Amino acid sequence: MKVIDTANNIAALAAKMARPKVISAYPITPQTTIVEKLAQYVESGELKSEFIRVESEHSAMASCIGAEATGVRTFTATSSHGLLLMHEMLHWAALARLPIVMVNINRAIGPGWSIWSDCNDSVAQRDTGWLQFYCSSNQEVFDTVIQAYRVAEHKDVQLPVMINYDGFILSHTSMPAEIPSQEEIDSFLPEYSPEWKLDTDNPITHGNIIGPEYYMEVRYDMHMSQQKAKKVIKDVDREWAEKFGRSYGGLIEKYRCDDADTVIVSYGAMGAEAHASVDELRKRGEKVGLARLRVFRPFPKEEMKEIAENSELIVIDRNISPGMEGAMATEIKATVGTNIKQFIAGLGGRDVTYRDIVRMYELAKENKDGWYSVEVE
Amino acid sequence: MKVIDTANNIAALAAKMARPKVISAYPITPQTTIVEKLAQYVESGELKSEFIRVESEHSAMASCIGAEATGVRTFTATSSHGLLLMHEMLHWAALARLPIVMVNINRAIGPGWSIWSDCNDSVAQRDTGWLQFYCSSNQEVFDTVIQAYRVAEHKDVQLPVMINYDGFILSHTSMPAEIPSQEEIDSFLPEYSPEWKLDTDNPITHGNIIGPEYYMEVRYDMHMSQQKAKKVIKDVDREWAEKFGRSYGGLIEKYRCDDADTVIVSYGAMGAEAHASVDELRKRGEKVGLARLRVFRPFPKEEMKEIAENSELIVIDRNISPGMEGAMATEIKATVGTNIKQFIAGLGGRDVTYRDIVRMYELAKENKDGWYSVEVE
Amino acid sequence: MVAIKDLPEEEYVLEGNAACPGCPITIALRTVLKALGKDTIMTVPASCSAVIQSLYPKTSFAVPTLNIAFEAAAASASGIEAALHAQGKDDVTVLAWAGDGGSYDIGLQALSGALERGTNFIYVCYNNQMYSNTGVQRSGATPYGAWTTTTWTGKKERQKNLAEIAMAHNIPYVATASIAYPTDLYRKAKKAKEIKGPKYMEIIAPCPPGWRFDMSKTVEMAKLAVETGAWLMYEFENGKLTFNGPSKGIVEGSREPKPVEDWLKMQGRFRNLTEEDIQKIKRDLKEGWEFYRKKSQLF
Amino acid sequence: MVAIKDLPEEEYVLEGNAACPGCPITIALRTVLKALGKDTIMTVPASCSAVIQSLYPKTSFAVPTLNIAFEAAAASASGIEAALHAQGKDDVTVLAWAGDGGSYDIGLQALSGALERGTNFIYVCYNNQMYSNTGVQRSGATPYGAWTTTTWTGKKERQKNLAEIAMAHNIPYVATASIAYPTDLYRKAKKAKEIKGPKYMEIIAPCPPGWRFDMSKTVEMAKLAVETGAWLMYEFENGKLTFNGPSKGIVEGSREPKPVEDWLKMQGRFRNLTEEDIQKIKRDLKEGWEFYRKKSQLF
Amino acid sequence: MKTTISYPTKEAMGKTGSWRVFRPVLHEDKCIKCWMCWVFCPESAIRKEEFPKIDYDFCKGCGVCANECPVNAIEMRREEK
Amino acid sequence: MKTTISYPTKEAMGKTGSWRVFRPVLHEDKCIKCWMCWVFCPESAIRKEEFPKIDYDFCKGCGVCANECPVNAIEMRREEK
Amino acid sequence: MPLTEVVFYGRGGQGAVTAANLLASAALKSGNEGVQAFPLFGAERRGAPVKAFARISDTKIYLRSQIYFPDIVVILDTGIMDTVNVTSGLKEEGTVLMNTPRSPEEIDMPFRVATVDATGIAIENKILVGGIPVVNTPIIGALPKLMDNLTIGAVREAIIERWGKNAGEKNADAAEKAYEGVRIK
Amino acid sequence: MPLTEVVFYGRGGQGAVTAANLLASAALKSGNEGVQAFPLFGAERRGAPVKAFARISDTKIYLRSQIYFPDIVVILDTGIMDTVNVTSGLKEEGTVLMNTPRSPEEIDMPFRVATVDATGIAIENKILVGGIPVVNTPIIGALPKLMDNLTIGAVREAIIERWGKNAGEKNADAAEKAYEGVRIK
Ligand SMILES: Cc1ncc(C[n+]2csc(CCOP(=O)(O)OP(=O)(O)O)c2C)c(N)n1
Ligand SMILES: Cc1ncc(C[n+]2csc(CCOP(=O)(O)OP(=O)(O)O)c2C)c(N)n1
Ligand code: SF4
Ligand code: SF4
Ligand code: SF4
Ligand code: SF4
Ligand code: SF4
Ligand code: SF4
Ligand SMILES: [Mg+2]
Ligand SMILES: [Mg+2]
Repeated sequence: MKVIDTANNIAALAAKMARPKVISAYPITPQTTIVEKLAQYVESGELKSEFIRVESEHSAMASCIGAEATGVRTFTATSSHGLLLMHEMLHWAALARLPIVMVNINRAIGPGWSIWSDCNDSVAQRDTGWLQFYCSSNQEVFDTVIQAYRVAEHKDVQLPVMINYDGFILSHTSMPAEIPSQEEIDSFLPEYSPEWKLDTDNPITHGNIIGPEYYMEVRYDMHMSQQKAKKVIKDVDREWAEKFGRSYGGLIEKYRCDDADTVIVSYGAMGAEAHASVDELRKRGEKVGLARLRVFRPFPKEEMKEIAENSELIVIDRNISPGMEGAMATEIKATVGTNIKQFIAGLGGRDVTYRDIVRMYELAKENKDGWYSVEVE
Repeated sequence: MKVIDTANNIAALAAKMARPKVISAYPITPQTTIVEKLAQYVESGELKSEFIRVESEHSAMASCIGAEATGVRTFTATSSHGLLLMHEMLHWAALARLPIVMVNINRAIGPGWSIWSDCNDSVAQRDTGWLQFYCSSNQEVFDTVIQAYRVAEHKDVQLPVMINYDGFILSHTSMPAEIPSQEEIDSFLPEYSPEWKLDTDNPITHGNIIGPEYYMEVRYDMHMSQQKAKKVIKDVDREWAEKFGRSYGGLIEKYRCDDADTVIVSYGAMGAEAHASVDELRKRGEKVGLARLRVFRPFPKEEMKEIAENSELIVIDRNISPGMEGAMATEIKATVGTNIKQFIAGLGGRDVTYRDIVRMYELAKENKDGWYSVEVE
Repeated sequence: MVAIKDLPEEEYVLEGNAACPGCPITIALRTVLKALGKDTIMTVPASCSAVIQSLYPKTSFAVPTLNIAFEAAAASASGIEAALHAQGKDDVTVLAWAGDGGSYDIGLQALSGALERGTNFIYVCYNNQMYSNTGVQRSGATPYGAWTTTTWTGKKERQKNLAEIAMAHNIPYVATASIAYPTDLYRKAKKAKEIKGPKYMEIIAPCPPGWRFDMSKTVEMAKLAVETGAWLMYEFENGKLTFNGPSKGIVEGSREPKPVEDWLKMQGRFRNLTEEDIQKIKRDLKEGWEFYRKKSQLF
Repeated sequence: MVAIKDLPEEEYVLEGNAACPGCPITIALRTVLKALGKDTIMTVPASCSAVIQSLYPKTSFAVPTLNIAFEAAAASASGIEAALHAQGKDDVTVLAWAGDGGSYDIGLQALSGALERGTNFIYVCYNNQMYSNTGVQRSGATPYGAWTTTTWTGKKERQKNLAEIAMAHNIPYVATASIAYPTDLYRKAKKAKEIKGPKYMEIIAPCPPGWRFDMSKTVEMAKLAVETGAWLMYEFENGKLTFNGPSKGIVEGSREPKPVEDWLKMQGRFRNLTEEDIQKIKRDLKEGWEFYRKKSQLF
Repeated sequence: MKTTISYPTKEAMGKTGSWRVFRPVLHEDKCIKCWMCWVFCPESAIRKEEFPKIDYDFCKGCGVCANECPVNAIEMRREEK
Repeated sequence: MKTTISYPTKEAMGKTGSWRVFRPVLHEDKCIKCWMCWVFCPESAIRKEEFPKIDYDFCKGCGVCANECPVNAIEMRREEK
Repeated sequence: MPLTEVVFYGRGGQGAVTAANLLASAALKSGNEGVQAFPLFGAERRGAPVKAFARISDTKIYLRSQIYFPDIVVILDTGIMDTVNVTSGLKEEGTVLMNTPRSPEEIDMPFRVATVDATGIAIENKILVGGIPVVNTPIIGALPKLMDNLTIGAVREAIIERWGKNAGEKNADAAEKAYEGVRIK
Repeated sequence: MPLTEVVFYGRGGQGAVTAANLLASAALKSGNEGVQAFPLFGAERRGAPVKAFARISDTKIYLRSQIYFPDIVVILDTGIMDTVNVTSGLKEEGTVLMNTPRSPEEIDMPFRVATVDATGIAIENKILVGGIPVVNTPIIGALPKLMDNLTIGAVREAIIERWGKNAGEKNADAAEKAYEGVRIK
């Protein structure tokens, strides 16, 4: 079925179709419409699920942890300050190996209050152990929410997943999306069968004190599961493509990269917008491609290396690690070497048009990079 | 005056001598003794300061923000989960450009509960805009707390500073430290004169909504101030050396690097322990040096590059960004290229001896690296 | 009690701000700041009150104002107060100005902590009974039966009683007020200013878009809330509870309150109440008056 | 009331755990779990109760237990309850077991939220009146005058009254108890198990190293707290307040409480109280009894 | 050093009078100067002069003043644009 | 998949009886079987057999049982090691 | 027309965002593969100026940025023209559609101008909220006359889908009336 | 002796950590530039085994790791030897100092063994907490006899610095008694 709706409404629809047993979320602009929609699904009986009306995001994540640990699938959504307030519980969920799925609407951090898009919120969670996806269309939002459960709950992964997309730019923009039937979703995403749970027939204790003799192995296992998730994500993407005819290239979606001598690397809404820039530049005869980072955790080292083998990279970040640089640029350089061009653009909702991206390409060719429209230009 | 005491007691003493007007902190192992000591200083009248007994770390940072914004010097200390709970307020303090000084005792993150050292707590705050120091002796803890105020409050910086050191390994270890007189400290660290404050004679509003037209410039200014902080840190270190005879090399402390063909890069307690490893290896005729990363934010790119010019690097991290690698290793590679060896060691308080570091060196020479004692060996 | 015409003319909420037409917050804040005056430092968490200020680099508030994270108003106030005290500026009033979401829910802990540790400040919760800034979601203060975008079929729980919780903290002053009684509100804010220690005030603030009524009825709605006994105005001073205005008679049983239906039916959010719901609301209200009648007799 | 000898023999707190000798927590938890039985899921925030469990990969608790962040006990309980409900397992009791720090201070907000939204669980705060796990720092529950490592000269504020705050939430059941009265505690836990909705219980738990008394006196200290009226045992059921054991007589005025000095002087933490402090404590206690006498008569 | 410091400004959101759909018009003859309109105006758009003086540059036209005027001295008229 | 799942175990901290400085010794002749010692033992180290049976492998020697015994049937003796 | 970009100007409460959404929905039903609608976000206040965008294309749309050079500008409330330059960026060959009883000839603009009395139609058809006429459905009805890639049938469908049978029909009728009544210079 | 490494074994409440700290402090006063003392951390429970470490060197100490191969092992409570292998890692030429009334000859260990009746001395000198003898100060008094880089005068000083005049003198006297009474095999 083809629908046209905002990414938020489509995320809510996807969440509904994934049949979580417990939903717990707290409102924050620009995520609110997801929560509202899900509340409506539950109250109308369309979705059989417990909806916990928590008093903060910290409690939203804590209650997801409690519920998931009791053996059921859960869902939550947040943004920006809400995500930051969850920070401790994000670490907790990941180390507890609970495959919670969360949508985060990227929004800049205050003060001053900004409700507009940038990715500092989620990028600042890169060390928490969560898998991170970045979407660039409403269709992808739908597909990724469903896929995320398959990935998170996979026995080789068992880690929570955060699905990110740009506030307003996607969250409040209506676009068409093809929605499979509930039966199709059910057959793609079977019922959740947890690896561990609180169960009165098997009275385990989770999370008590762990000494230096054991701790490091637990962390190592978590890291290795992130590494294994790469294959799982690719497999799930492939299976999705087989069933529904849509693939996002697994970890990185490539566009006109095959013969490209320069590849623009970006993500989220900018990763979509750049299509138009590539087309424009190709028209001018430039051999440019686009690599859209769909997955930031686990970081796709191997794929990035492959791309860098034949092309120069221009990385466009919508975040800044103050005192360092854009986080994607850092991690890409740590993977493929320091010889790339890197831009920071679009912070706090500053609009980035395909013309801007074309301009960044031109600047890069003039051997310039940096903060676009602030420092350069 | 020479004293012998734990790093925590020495940090408390340094904080006292910096004369903060407001202290607000919440207890958490292994930070507690700092808070206790400061409470005692205040109650005994030795320190004229307001001590706010908050109900959480979130409120500790929020009240420091309130106090600092009202124009006074503040101090706080925390660790691990306390630091994580502050996460949102860390971003806030930095964007509000408040030169708060905080001590963080590095402790692993749960679940399971671990009270032992690793640096995942502070490393996960690398994107918040705080300056980050890592200390490796009690003397350095004292010196850095005082210096931190000078750096944070410098008009080119105006950013909060986090001073990190290993839980128990330093926090509860007694070591000697030379303590200057209060007069000497006062002359080094003059009274705080804020760049902005809440003042009924000048009724500004701080932090209201900021649109896409302005936000990015505010972020840029913050990033540039981090960059400028590099010089300020080096200047302050130099001035300290002139006055008190102790220098930590500014951003990076080097040991036997001059003729080294291999340099071990580490930080914190491991950065001290590695001295013994270098001596041991030198005895064997290996040309090894040590670069101890004293400052992680701003990231010392230029200094790191210089070191890498003449030497191969072996980076030993006490943290893991799951799905990626050790954070210091990432950032170093993003700076000097991918051709380094990188180890992860000591998570969750696993002891790292100078023999272990020697062994890592040997492994690196066999072209191996990874999770020390988990994956390799 | 000061007469309306004698209220100070100083305005600390400036014209040309970002409030919706008919906003109750600006009405409340204008009056409170008239009482507290220029030597006030305000801290404001995320809420409509943060939006009303307008956009950087301009502000519509004319007293020094710190915006702070949603859950941190009271904690930041403790910091401001400590800093003022450390500087010997004990004549400045610290005002935390927060919505019900920031007070009943996400900011409750910071509030309770500040009350317990004795911060010398005034905490005002303007209560519009929902998260209005994010588009009308349920809060702990949302009354039973009210539609919000997270309670489509009406809230199933009764509201929390935050003033009662504040009183349980044994602080020197707790007061409730209504924007429809500005001289009462003014008097209470003035009194709070004079008392040392933590003061908690709560003001009912009907929000036209959130409650779904015509924007010209804001004050009328706040008045009806009191006249129907849906909102009680009182003061709790050092353990002594006194009711003000119409609430006095309602609680004492000497005044017949207007039927609460008058109030409910004017609001779109209560459109789907059943007769049963209305009866339940009436019972709950009666129970509340009875509770306070007893309580005020004793303490 | 069940006799001591008839209490179930099942033990859910196993031998060889990490509690200090003479720990009040294990005494309390043993009794509560005897009442709740095997079909209980427990959530425990950071506290001595987390340490007592001993180290991974072993545990000394024999009911399923989720350890959770310091401030998150009640929120995680809401999640556990929702998951159980979604699975149709409505016969499992959800127990949040938290210290006073995790309840009065950092966990208060989550607790209040769970009470307001009607989570069907039992929240037990064992109150040792300080952060004992981190080495005796002040909490909101620390009484006036007590030494802790953050109140060297004695705490300057009175303790928060969390049970009173819980009652202000209008929940079906609030009870206070003492480890020295195990059958009373058992009965209350049993009753809480049968009631649907949020239940709040608080147990006084004297801690030898924290309060500075000999480890053999744990129970004696908990008994004296009741006999001197420093701790009151009561139940609040659907708005009705009843006092139990010696507290009944003390509140009603029919029983002369033991002098509170008897209790204070046994504790090292009160060593530095002045005569004035003691008089203040006595006045405050009297005031409290008086308050509750009136309250229990009316409600 | 840049942080979000804002300065008190009238018309921070511009002349909000342009938002108005209905315009309050005072009938001085009816006015008893009770100043209810002044105290309740959410916009601080009424000034205490001899009579209440509505500042149309900022009045958003909510109608609270008209609704609260005890003698109906304020009339709400549809704004003509 | 590794996370910190622990299993209920007696002697999770080992035989905590070794912590003991004083040893509770029961005088059966005095015991009236009120089971106070049993209900109050913080260590679950007293079992309800014919008489209270102290498990010295785990008893930490706190002395609560002796203190609470209404007839002083339990004596605390200094542990000899 | 591979890509048509439309900007809507209105006031908070008038439904400019809904208008953009309706257009996108109708365009999808008219067979366009790429459609998109979104607001320029800020806190929407009743009466304050608002802006919304729509894109229509026969191929998938990758653009996510705002529209700076629209093909069509739709003005729901001419009052905002006092403070906002509504034709800023409008392409030379672009169109302005205005809600006004005036004729396009009366409007002095160097663009193709179309007018429709959407307010009048709303009042006539009794589509009012809180006594205030809702102009978004009528004005959308005028658009198929100005665009090749949009049919009035699809507009009807989109409206009825959104508001359901009863309210939908009423609104759709208003749209149709506008379709008939729009005047183009 | 460039670096002396000492491990203390005791029980929670006996003050093993304090003993390590005292040693470090006294060593500093004895003219050593590098000194260090720290516990093996866990939650310390009264009666449960505890371990603490001290390092003494004539140059600055950079080591931050635990001590695995001590030069000296100090046993405050012989009871723990049932469950803990106290001489694990002790260097061949290492020393064991034990709190016991027994003579070193009675102790069968392939190391240099020294004994002192610290408990007896504590009782004798009335250094008791809650009726339990505190053995850390007396046992530290024995150490100067076993180490070149430590003087009994410095031990006295360190003790008095820590506990102040009154309690300090009492404890220092106990240390001195141990200094005199220690027996070495
Ligand atoms: C941590 C966090 N969570 C959520 C939000 C989003 N948020 C901002 S204001 C608000 C609601 C405020 O409600 P209330 O306190 O009642 O004030 P009102 O908007 O009604 O004035 C919410 C949910 C936020 N800013 N920060
Ligand atoms: C966010 C956070 N802050 C601080 C701590 C440290 N901490 C752990 S337990 C504890 C005190 C617990 O006190 P209480 O709840 O009274 O339990 P008790 O230790 O007395 O049993 C503290 C401060 C923590 N684990 N997490
Ligand atoms: S939504 Fe309500 S409370 Fe918020 S600004 Fe508008 S009228 Fe005021
Ligand atoms: S410190 Fe007190 S409460 Fe904590 S385990 Fe020891 S005795 Fe129990
Ligand atoms: S409310 Fe009416 S009568 Fe009173 S001053 Fe205003 S216009 Fe005049
Ligand atoms: S209509 Fe509203 S804004 Fe205008 S003057 Fe009257 S009360 Fe003020
Ligand atoms: S001494 Fe303590 S631990 Fe031992 S049996 Fe008696 S009560 Fe139990
Ligand atoms: S408490 Fe004393 S009398 Fe009672 S059972 Fe135990 S030993 Fe026997
Ligand atoms: Mg509100
Ligand atoms: Mg406690």
